[in-house]
Amino acid sequence: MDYVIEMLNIRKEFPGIVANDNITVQLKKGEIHALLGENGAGKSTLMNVLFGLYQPEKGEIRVNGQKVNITDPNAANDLGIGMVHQHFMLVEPFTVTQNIILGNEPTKFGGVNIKKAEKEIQELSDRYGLRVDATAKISDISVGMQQRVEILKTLYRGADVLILDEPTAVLTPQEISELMEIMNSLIAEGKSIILITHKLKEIMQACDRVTVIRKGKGIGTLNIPDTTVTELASLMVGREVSFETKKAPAEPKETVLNIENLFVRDTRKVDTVKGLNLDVRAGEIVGLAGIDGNGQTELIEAITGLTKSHSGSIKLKDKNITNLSPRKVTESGLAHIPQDRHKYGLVLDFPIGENIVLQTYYQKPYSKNGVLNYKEIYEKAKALIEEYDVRTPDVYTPARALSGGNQQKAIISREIDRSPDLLIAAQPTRGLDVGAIEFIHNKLIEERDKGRAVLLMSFELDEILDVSDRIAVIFDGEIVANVKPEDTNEQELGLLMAGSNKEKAGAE
Amino acid sequence: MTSNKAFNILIPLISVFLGLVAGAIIMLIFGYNPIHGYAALWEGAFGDLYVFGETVRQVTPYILTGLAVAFAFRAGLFNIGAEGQVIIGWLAAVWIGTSFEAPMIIHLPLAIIVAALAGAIWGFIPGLLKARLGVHEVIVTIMLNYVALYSANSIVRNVLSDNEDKTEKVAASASLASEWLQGLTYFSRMHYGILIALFAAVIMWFIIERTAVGFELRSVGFNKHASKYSGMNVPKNIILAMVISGIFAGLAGSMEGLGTFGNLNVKSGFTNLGFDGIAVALLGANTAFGVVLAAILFGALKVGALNMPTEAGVPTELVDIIIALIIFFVASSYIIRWFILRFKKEEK
Amino acid sequence: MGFVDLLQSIIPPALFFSAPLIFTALGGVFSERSGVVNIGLEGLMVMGAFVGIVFNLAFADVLGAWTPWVSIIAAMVVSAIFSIIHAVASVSFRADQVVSGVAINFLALGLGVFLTKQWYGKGQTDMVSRPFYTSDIPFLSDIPIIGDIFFKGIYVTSYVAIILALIVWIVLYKTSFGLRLRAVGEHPMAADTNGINVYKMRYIAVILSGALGGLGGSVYALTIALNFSHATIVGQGFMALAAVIFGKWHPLGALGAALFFGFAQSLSVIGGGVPLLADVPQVYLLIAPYVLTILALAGFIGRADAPRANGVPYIKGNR
Amino acid sequence: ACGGGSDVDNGSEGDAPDYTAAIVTDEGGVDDKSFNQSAWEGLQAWGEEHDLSKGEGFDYAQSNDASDYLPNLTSLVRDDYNLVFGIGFLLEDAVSDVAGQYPDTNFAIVDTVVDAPNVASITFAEHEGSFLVGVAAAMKTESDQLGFVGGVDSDLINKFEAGFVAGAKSVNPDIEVDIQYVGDFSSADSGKLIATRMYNDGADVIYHAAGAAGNGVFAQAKDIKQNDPDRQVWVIGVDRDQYEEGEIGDHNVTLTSMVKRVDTSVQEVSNLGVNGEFPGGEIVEFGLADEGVSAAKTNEEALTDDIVTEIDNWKEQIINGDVEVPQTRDELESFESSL
Ligand SMILES: Nc1ncnc2c1ncn2[C@@H]1O[C@H](COP(=O)(O)OP(=O)(O)OP(=O)(O)O)[C@@H](O)[C@H]1O
Ligand SMILES: Nc1ncnc2c1ncn2[C@@H]1O[C@H](COP(=O)(O)OP(=O)(O)OP(=O)(O)O)[C@@H](O)[C@H]1O
Ligand SMILES: [Mg+2]
Ligand SMILES: [Mg+2]
Repeated sequence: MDYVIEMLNIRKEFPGIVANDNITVQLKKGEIHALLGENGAGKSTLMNVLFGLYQPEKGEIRVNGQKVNITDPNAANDLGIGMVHQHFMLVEPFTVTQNIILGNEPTKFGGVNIKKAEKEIQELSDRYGLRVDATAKISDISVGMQQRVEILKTLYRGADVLILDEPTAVLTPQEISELMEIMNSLIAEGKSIILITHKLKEIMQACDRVTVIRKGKGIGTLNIPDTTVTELASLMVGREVSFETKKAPAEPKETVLNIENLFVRDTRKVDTVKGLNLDVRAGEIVGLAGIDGNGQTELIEAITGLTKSHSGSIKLKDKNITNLSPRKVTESGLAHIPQDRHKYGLVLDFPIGENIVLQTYYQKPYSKNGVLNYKEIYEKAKALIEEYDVRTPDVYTPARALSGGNQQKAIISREIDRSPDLLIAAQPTRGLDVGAIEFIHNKLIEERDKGRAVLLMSFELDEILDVSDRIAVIFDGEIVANVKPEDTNEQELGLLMAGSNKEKAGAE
Repeated sequence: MTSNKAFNILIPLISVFLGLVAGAIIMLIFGYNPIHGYAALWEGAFGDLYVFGETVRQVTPYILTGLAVAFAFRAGLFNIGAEGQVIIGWLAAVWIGTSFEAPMIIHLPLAIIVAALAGAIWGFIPGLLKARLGVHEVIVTIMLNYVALYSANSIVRNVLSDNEDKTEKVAASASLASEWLQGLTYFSRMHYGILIALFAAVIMWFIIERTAVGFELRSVGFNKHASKYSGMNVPKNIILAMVISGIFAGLAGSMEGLGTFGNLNVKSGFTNLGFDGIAVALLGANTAFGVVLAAILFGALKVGALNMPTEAGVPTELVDIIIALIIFFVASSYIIRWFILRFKKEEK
Repeated sequence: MGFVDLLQSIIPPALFFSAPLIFTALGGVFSERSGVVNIGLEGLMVMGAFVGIVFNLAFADVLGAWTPWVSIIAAMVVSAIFSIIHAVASVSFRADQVVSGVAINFLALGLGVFLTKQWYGKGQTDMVSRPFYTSDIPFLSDIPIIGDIFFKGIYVTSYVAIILALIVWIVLYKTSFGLRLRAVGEHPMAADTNGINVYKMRYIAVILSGALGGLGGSVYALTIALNFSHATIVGQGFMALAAVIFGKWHPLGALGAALFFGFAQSLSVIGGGVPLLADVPQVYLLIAPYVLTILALAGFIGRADAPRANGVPYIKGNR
Repeated sequence: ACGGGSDVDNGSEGDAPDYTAAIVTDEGGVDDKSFNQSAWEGLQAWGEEHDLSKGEGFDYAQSNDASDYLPNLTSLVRDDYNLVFGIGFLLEDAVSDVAGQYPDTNFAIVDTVVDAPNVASITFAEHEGSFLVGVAAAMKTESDQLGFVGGVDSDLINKFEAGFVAGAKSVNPDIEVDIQYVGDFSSADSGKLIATRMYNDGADVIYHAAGAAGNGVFAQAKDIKQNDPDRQVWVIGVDRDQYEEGEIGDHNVTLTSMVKRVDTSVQEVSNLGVNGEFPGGEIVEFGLADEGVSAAKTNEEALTDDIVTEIDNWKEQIINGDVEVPQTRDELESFESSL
């Protein structure tokens, strides 16, 4: 047999849920093997088992034909298995080198020999074309480089088998193709790769074989040349899926959001939004496309009042809302589905019911003369939960106990229910499964059709292209292009997002 | 699944029980009779009306400092400074109480309010520094404890007295002491302050659980970012929480100044009321009702302990050990919870 | 009094006041750098003081001149063992670390005084017969001025404290142990995936804080208090905690903060006898260290960023 | 030894009286090496004298906190003790309160005055004792510089200060006394610092009236002695004979101590009660004449004959009334100008 890794009939349970139910995956030497499945299908769990973070209840793992017992990540390392996690495992205040050697430090006289490590890492990086600065601090480098650091980390430990858990979710199209190249060079060096993703196109493009997982069960392994995107999709979801979001053409009306010459500084007092202009009109969805870190976060924070801008103006329906407090902005008719639902969207320890009135608790009928009326609050919550199909035992359950998709639905119900003039949705479908994504997209379109202005910020170009009526590309704190989705494609958008427009303009 | 509410009641009860069992074991190890020991403790806390009155007297400031710490905790702040706020409140109450005479209906409320205000100021400082400059409230409140202690001593000595080490007694019109209550309890120092303390507990419950202000404070306590996102003024809430916390602690000080002692001594060390308040708050799960129960428990333990050396030969410090263990068990509630759940499973 | 005389009467006491704070604060740095909040430093000092004194009283006859040294080692060992309670609660039992620390404080004091009463039949021990004594450092003390100020009449333990701060700095920033420890306090899951045993690191860190807290407490007892009672350690542990935060969780920062406290405290006591300060009411001198700390924090030290995972129990497998 | 000097105990020897007595300590136990301990020793001696045992006839209650004074006093009253002592001026308020509440019980307060018909106030002529140790210090000093470390700057401790300075200046008007107060009676660390400064500044004898804070003075003196056995450093103890505290190797830095016989006073007042002569409403002062205060002479090596002679000489004069020892700073001033 020429399998480097075999995971046979793996079963892993969490309290109340079987995350992996009798799954088998076999990895051939020198192949890129995709692991495909919806959110929560059990992909990460399976790989964490392989990496020694979890112990399976049942099943067997073989490495090069030998049965092994992987008790912890060290054991996995020793067996030449390395993993790049879905959420990066990097210590922010540390340097690249410190992160890479952590747990495996070269020493001299009992101290860490950082110079030697830096040199080694730089060499390794150059060898695989990873373009990593070994001395940089993690908090100072881009997400793309952070990912390459993660890859470097596995290589440094001498991994022959690399597990990449959704590596592309945070990358731009250009970065994605770079990653593909890196993967190819790794294969050329004799490594084998397991790639987790739910992006079908990537699989078709880069992989040799694919194993599909649905609801914790292994559905089967296919050779890529023998299959199609449609087949994979229906295997993954268990039903036919339509890839196009159905919507009528937009009928934009009056301008609702008007931003002129806006400048915003981030916490380090660096301008991240630099003279930005943007309009969003009633009845249209404007997609804000851009690579993370080009000012979209600060832009949205400035609109919603979470950050102060230091010049320029923001108008909401002709009312100047520049530098108003979040409360005033909200009251002026703005709703905001925040990017980070755990940090901003919810008070996780509050019951769902109280989360539903997070912005309106002080208003009638939820409170009167400063005294809360719980009856009204929970009645409202019950109504919304019903309407938006939020799956929760009851409205008194803490938000923490809900699944990610249901948490997001609760937030959306709260925001939309206020009938805002402008709805800002930042990465509203991040980490959600196909069903939930469909639901949310339809809601956004529904709101548009009701005549509301919608600003959709997303790093997923598919989403931007599918849902938007107009796309504004943000680069380096400015809107560098306004394009119609039907007139463009991922490739062109990717280039715009990387600043091709601006550079061209500069060159002329 | 056993509900969260049930756990919230069960865990403190189990903790107290385990604490007392551990205390009994310690007594056995050192050759004391635990039954005698605990009988003496009980006698000393509830044995007759006098000690009962004394227990109530001790419970009174405990409720208030417990509320002070709990209130800040609910807003995500750790007020180690209740101690200093108690001292400042005590000083303020005595200052008003000794400086002039006025009809009781004015004098007593005035003294209490000024004490509350003084505590509020002492809470405001760390609140402001935390809210505006991000300075850690723990360190500022620790520092302010010392400032309060030394300043109060100096004021007693140089302003409120002529180089004496205590002030005069407060005027009768500013005193919480009650001849009626004292008569009832054979001259214990039980005073009307217990009513104020219980009322304060009701106020805390009302603010936290029933008002929009409380909603904000709790929200800020759990998640500052989400609170800011949803339009709450986070710095304002931080300051408010520390101020209200300081008010409760300041009131605790007035209980001592206007009730128990009727004056203020130069202190060689802390009163420990504020530090004990941390324990009270934690055992009371930072709820108003829980704080009252925990204060009763700790008050009874502290007063009852005085009877242990004479009646059973057991050093009073045993009670401190028991209190420590109770807090420890409360802290380790996860493991208790785990045991209960396992126990239940096996039953099935 | 000349300026040099002034320094000479302030610096050595400042060093002697600081030493226990330095030791204990370094322990706090270890613990909090690994992600375990340690409000229990006060209790660890109490335990150290208790053990240091009891051991000294019990073995002075046997050990002779070595008594104080062996005593502080005994105190370190016992406090380290005692601190395991905090480790078990906050690392294994996922306890709220603040609550557990508060329990440590109550427990140490309760146990210390309880056992004192058991063993000595009274609330305080006798004075130890073999405390630490000051000494002059050979050669260095002969240097003019500097020698008088820094190397005459100083406890060796003060130098040990300062040197230890340097060692802790090296350990935390130059060794793999330190790298791992800091990683565990910043991002335990990252450390875990790199094969570092988070629980083990945190246990080690808490136990180190116990040992160093015990060292701080016993040095306080054997240089300053000379006996043990309920009033031996009153707030020094909290000052050490303040030094940890003031020093931004950095060993040299903590050293600086502790020296500052020591200096201010010695100035506040000595000040009464210094002509320049003699007319300042004593209360201002007494509160000066605390007010200055607050002003420094508010003014130029500013926001202190704790290790990111400080206070958060690590639950393996939790995303 | 002095207990025997009282003339009241002869009749009651042997038969158990139906009179019982107890003490309430201030913060600090009956083992504090200071006057709680002294008082308890006195009460124990009294118990022995009358064949009583602890818990049956005499007892103590220890206070851990200021709020414990009153409950402790009350519980002893309610246990039917006939006489309850409050040891230390800190108990003044508590004794005054409880005396009003229980007019049928006898109370005594040490070190301060409570004006009530059923309270005996026990005071000591600390200024006189301090005068004698001041004399000793003045005789012993080589630098003509002395130190005085007080606990809390209050009327009571000012008595020590005034007496000490008066005594020293009576021997040699050129002597300087460096005076500093700790601020409390508990901070041994502050006591040590102050002593460090005083010895650095040239003082060679320090008298402390600072309770446990004074332990720091001993610690510093011993430290100096340890490093430099030939150097002249002395401490004068307070309240009890603090000879033990001064031991360092072959030396002893305790020159003398200003001893307050709290034990005798407790014993005597108790016996007055037994005999039905309880001095309620009165101030009972113990002074040099009745050995209520004295200068300890344990350190024979340090306290040379001429010093002892000088001390006894001044003691005579004080008892005779030839010398009136100042009790306050004002009185001290006029005393000095009269020298
Ligand atoms: N530590 C855990 N405790 C409890 N349940 C867990 C845990 N980790 C994962 N699960 C559950 O197991 C199931 C599988 O999760 P897993 O993370 O493996 O999914 P996935 O396929 O990687 O999804 P995604 O695409 O979101 O990464 C989910 O229902 C998840 O909620
Ligand atoms: N901390 C928690 N406490 C209680 N239950 C939890 C907790 N975390 C997760 N769960 C439960 O585990 C289940 C899986 O959660 P998870 O967020 O992984 O869902 P998911 O499969 O990703 O779903 P979605 O697609 O909606 O995000 C949820 O149904 C939730 O009830
Ligand atoms: Mg996953
Ligand atoms: Mg999910």
